[in-house]
Amino acid sequence: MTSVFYISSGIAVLATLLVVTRTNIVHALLFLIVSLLAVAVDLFVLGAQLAAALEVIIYAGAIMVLFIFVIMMMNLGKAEQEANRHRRSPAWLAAGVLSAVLLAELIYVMVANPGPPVGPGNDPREVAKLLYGPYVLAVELASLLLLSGLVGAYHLGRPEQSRAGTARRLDGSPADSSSGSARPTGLGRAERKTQLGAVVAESSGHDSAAIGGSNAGSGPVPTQEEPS
Amino acid sequence: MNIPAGHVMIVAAVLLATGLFGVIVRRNIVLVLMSLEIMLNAAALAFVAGGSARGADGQVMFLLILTLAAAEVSVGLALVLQLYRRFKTLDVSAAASMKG
Amino acid sequence: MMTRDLLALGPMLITAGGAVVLLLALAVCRSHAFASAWSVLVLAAALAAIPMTWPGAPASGDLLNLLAIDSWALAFWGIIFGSALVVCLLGFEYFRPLAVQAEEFYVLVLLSATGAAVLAAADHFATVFLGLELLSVSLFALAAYRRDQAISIEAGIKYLVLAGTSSALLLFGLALLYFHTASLRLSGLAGPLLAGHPDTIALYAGIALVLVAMGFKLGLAPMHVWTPDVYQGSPAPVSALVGSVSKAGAMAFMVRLAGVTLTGTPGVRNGVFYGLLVLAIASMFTGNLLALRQPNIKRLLAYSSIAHMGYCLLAVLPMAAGAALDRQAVFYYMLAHAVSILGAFGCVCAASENGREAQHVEDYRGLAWRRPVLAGVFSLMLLSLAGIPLTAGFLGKFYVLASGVRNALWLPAVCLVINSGIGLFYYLRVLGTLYQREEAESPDQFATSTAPSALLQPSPQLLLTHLTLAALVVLLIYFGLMPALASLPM
Amino acid sequence: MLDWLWVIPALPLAGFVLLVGLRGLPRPVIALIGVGSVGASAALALLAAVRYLSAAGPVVPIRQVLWTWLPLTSFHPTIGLHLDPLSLLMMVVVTFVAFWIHLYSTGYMACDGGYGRFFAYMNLFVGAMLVLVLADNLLLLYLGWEGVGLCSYLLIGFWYTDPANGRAAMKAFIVTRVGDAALAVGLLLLYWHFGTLDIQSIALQAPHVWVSGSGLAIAAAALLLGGAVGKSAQLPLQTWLPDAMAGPTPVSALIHAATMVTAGVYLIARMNAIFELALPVGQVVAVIGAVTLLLAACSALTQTDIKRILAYSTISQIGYMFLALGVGAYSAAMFHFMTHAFFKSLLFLAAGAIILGMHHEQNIFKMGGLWRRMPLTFVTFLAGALSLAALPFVTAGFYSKDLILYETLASQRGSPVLWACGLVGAVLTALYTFRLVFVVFFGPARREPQRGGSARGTAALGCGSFQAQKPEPPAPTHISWTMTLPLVVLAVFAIVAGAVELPKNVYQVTLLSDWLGVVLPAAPQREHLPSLAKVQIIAGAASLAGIVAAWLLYRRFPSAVRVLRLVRPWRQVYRLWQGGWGFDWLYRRLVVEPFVYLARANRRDFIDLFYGAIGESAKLLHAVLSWGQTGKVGWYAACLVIGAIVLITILVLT
Repeated sequence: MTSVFYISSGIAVLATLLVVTRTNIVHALLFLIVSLLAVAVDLFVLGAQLAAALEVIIYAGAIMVLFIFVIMMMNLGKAEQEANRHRRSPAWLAAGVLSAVLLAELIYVMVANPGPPVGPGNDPREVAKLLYGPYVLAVELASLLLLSGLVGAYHLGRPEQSRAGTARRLDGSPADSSSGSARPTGLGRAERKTQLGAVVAESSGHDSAAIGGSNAGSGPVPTQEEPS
Repeated sequence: MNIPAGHVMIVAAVLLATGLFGVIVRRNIVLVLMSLEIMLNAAALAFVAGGSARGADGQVMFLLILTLAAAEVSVGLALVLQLYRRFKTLDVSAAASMKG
Repeated sequence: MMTRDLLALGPMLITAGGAVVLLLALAVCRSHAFASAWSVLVLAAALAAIPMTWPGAPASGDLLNLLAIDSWALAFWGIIFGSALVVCLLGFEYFRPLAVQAEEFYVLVLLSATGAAVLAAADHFATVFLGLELLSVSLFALAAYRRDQAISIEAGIKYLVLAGTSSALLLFGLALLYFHTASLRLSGLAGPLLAGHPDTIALYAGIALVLVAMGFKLGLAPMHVWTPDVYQGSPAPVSALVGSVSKAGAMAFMVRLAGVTLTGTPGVRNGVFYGLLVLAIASMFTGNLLALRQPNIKRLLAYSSIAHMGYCLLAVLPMAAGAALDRQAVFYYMLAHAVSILGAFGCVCAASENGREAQHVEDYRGLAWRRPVLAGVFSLMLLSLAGIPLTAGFLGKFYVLASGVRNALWLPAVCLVINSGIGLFYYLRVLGTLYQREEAESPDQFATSTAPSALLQPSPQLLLTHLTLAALVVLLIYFGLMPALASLPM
Repeated sequence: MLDWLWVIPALPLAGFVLLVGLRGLPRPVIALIGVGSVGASAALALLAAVRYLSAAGPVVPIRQVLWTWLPLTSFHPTIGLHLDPLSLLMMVVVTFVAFWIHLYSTGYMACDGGYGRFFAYMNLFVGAMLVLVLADNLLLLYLGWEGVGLCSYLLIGFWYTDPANGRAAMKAFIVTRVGDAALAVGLLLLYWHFGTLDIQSIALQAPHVWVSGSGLAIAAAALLLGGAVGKSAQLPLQTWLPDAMAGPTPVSALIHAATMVTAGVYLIARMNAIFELALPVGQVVAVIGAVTLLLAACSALTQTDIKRILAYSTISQIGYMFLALGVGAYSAAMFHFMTHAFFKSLLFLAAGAIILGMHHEQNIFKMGGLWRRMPLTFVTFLAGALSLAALPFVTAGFYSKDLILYETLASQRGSPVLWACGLVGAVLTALYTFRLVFVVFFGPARREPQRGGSARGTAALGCGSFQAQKPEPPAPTHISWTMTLPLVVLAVFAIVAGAVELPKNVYQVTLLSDWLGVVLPAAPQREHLPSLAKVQIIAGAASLAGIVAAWLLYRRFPSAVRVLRLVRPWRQVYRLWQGGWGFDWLYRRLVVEPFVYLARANRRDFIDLFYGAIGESAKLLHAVLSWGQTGKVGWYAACLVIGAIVLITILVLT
């Protein structure tokens, strides 16, 4: 088990380093998934089976899928290689030094105070008992946290509203509030689609509803309109 | 099992530092968000390591961090969409109009 | 037992429940007016519930063991919910002319206030980070709320990335602390620190990382860099929220943390003390120097709030003794700061027209001759921020300074005085701009009885904003003259 | 008892807030708020006086602490009111006189463009004065003190479109600030030694802390005196008052009679405990008073502007009060303050009516024969003038001035020289007063005044055809009852107010001195008291002599004056006196010009360089830090990392 831990930790670290240095974003994402899976192995070795399972299911599963959606939607594969040409610039060196200093400090701390050895770990049942015992308030708060993320993502990810409102506002004349915040009319919806078309240009066939659905991440958006 | 827990913490620290490095140097907003995930993951790992010899509190914290990661990523990716709409790029350095 | 727990949680339950109910109601019918009125109502109810809960319940049962709902937390809940209430009031007329869908704003404000409230009462690592994150995640979306504006998106992204980074550092720090103390409780820290725990280095490293995250939220130098951009890019009511609710929650927790971690042998100052000292002095100078020639009023207010948080830390530093007077000083300072910064951003809201925010100092040139009452209110808020007597800001600063002097913290106290001088410079610069004439006008403005009085006939679109500002002015003067709230038992 | 005391100062202040806050109000509403608040305040003050005086048992000061400001520290400045006979007298006189002045102003200012602003400032003025008078601690007193100074600035420069008025306002403000600075230092000194600014506890502690005549007591008293001299326009800071005539006439009335200039007298009376410990300063006070009253009387004799004559007369009369304070006769000073408040406000208001009647003509030599045209104004003015000239046994002014003269002789601290000064002053007072009366009201009419002195007020107040842009207010075409009623009332008081304190050979009444005796010590008497009757007769004769001389010079043989003015030494003296003894010239040479020169010369000196360097370095740091605000997320995150590194280093290493 010990060697498994070290090997998987090595993989995790290596994969993570690759994540932050790759120019190709899809590659980076794949390395990130590798890193997460390796950490899941670590967690398993530490006796945290539930955590390991969740790491795979939610982190490497759900959350990474979100990233994939976005990458696919925006067709980022090629464009981003240009944007990351500036590697190995002085900025990279400086950032590397900064991170290294922080890491050195943390390692110094951990070497100076090694702390207790690793224990046998905990049964998922214990976690469950805690969650619905002393941590019940935390669970509720976590749900609020998700709710807040949901509402925020809904608001930001929602497709553009009727362009008329925007145009009027740019003129400086006060936009009519009813049309400004109301549901888009049929015309507005059509316009919305054209706008999104620009965003989703050359994307692999996802329609506009996918954006809303994928961004919410944690469930259906309550006030999201029917996909057209 | 004779892994010193300090080693787990060191692994977590390395992941954290790598994530920090990513946040600092990467310009692609999606990569920055990924780096954030790495850092959160590192913290979660540290919590589990801290709790392995004790109660299951560490795993509870892991779970809570997971919800945070989910919430943060959902808002973050929505912002990525908006960034792309406004600036037609995913380069965060494009969104640097405010300074001084 | 359960009932008492629920009662203690009352104000928080009201805001959280209010947010959920509002969300459900919005699924049925979208109405900006309803959302605004509802959130105001919810926050008012939460405020009203605070006295019923006072002076807080002792921790008991599963529901309450993560929180410490004591008089300290309740007092800050007052600031938090009151500020959120003001933000909702300001938001209504701010968003009304905009094309942005405004209803979610109120949901997010309610959620962020809940988060700040949790943070203010946090006694457990889980609630610390959940409160902080609930606050942050709501603020990401709020900062970027005006999706039609590039700078709003920019502010949202910056805040998201940096808050994410800082919360990762926080979590790592908390993990370190948990790893070495085997306790997830904040109060569990005091024992090991006092008793010469073998792993003090790790403990202090963990505390340092927690301080980074709290310093980030409070905008303390050198973690302050995000503040101006977020203040500038966010819609003005959100900037007000960041300046009041978020700061109050974080400062309440900071004092809790300081109370636990600064403990030690009396007279012996540990690393936490010096860390906070450096943060305080660096923030004072950084904030004020950055504000000196800042032409953007929102950025200027951001820089000024950096300095203000630095001032406030002066009263946090002697928290080792846990003296009630120092806690009262911090509370009063945050109260005064919240009132002033809300008022200042309220003026920014009131000065904005047709969705274009009056951000530049030049936009305010001659405001006193166009809208004298608004200019007067703005001047009052600036004077309060500058700490001129008869305003709440003066008393806040006075208490903090008294706290520093009482505890013989000469260096930061002197820095505070110097920085108040620097601060005066840029506040007066803005004040001067307010009163500069744009062109020759009728000589006796005061006497022109034909001119419609701005107070009697405010533009109808901004009635609520003006009423809110009037209430803030009353509070500002009241807190400046009668510091009754300063002697709340804490 | 008297829980509502705080309402009395609060009412005018509330009026101020209302008038400033709600602009564009119709004029009747402004008048109602402006006059009503002061009127209600005056009524309450009278009620308070009645309640206070009718209370059974010994007179006990009432203290009302409204709230404590800054309660957390060792320094407890309270916002509290203190009512004892002294402050009660001041409060009643101030509100009463101010009320009539306000009422008069509704007529006088009826056509002025800045009607609302005027009443706002006036209310603030009265409110600040009441705060000053009722304050239970020196800090609050100082607040009122500065408030009064501010209002005087605002009101003197009320017609600010004329730069001369602005200059006069500035002069008043700056000259009194010299005194204020001294007062502020004095307060610091007192706080330093007593650890409190509470007036009563200072008065209680002072004799224990300081030995009589000790250096610190003298310093404290001298600093307080500096403040008093500035506010009360005494030598050497008297120069602002004649220029303060630039304001509207009711303002002059308010400044001279009720509010501002008497603040210094009040301060010395209030802090008598300190002055009792510093007898040399008391001597200085007496000398200042005596010299001031003479100099100002001489100046008054040569002025041609009706308001300037009255202004110099005020300086002179305050000089009497200072003389009384200096010799320890505090209650005599307060007595004279009271009678002076009545007759001087009356004189100013009547002068205002004359000025209005003469279309803003203020030169007395362009007036004449007005007694026929403005009989009511004439009668009331005469009453005031008689009181000012101290017509024996009839007027209030005689009794108060006589008391001062008597005390100057009777007190151990007085001296015949001081008395002689006072006596000469009395002659001069009567002379310049009746010069004024004879020139203005008798003789040939030099210009056609408006008929209206006796006109009954009409409901509709017609205004002249001028518009508000003119610095001078357009004249009302009718003088309404609101202007005549105050004249009549004040005239009555100017004559009868002396009845509260009569010498024992006339009919012994010592209401005022008994009453004030609770708080103000009596002057130590000499062993051989001068004969009361003799002193009275001499004083009365002096007054009469002055009146007769005025009649001779200005009525009977007016050519004598003209001749006199041509004689060489007299002409010089005349010019000296007219210019207020050249103090303005002296100060310009001694203070203003060197200061301006220094300021010019110093424009680029090394101290500037030092401050410039600070400013530049701040700018540089600002630039460096601003450069750090790159707007780049990556750099911001790096700042977080730097913060983490710094904090971990600090926390772990220490």
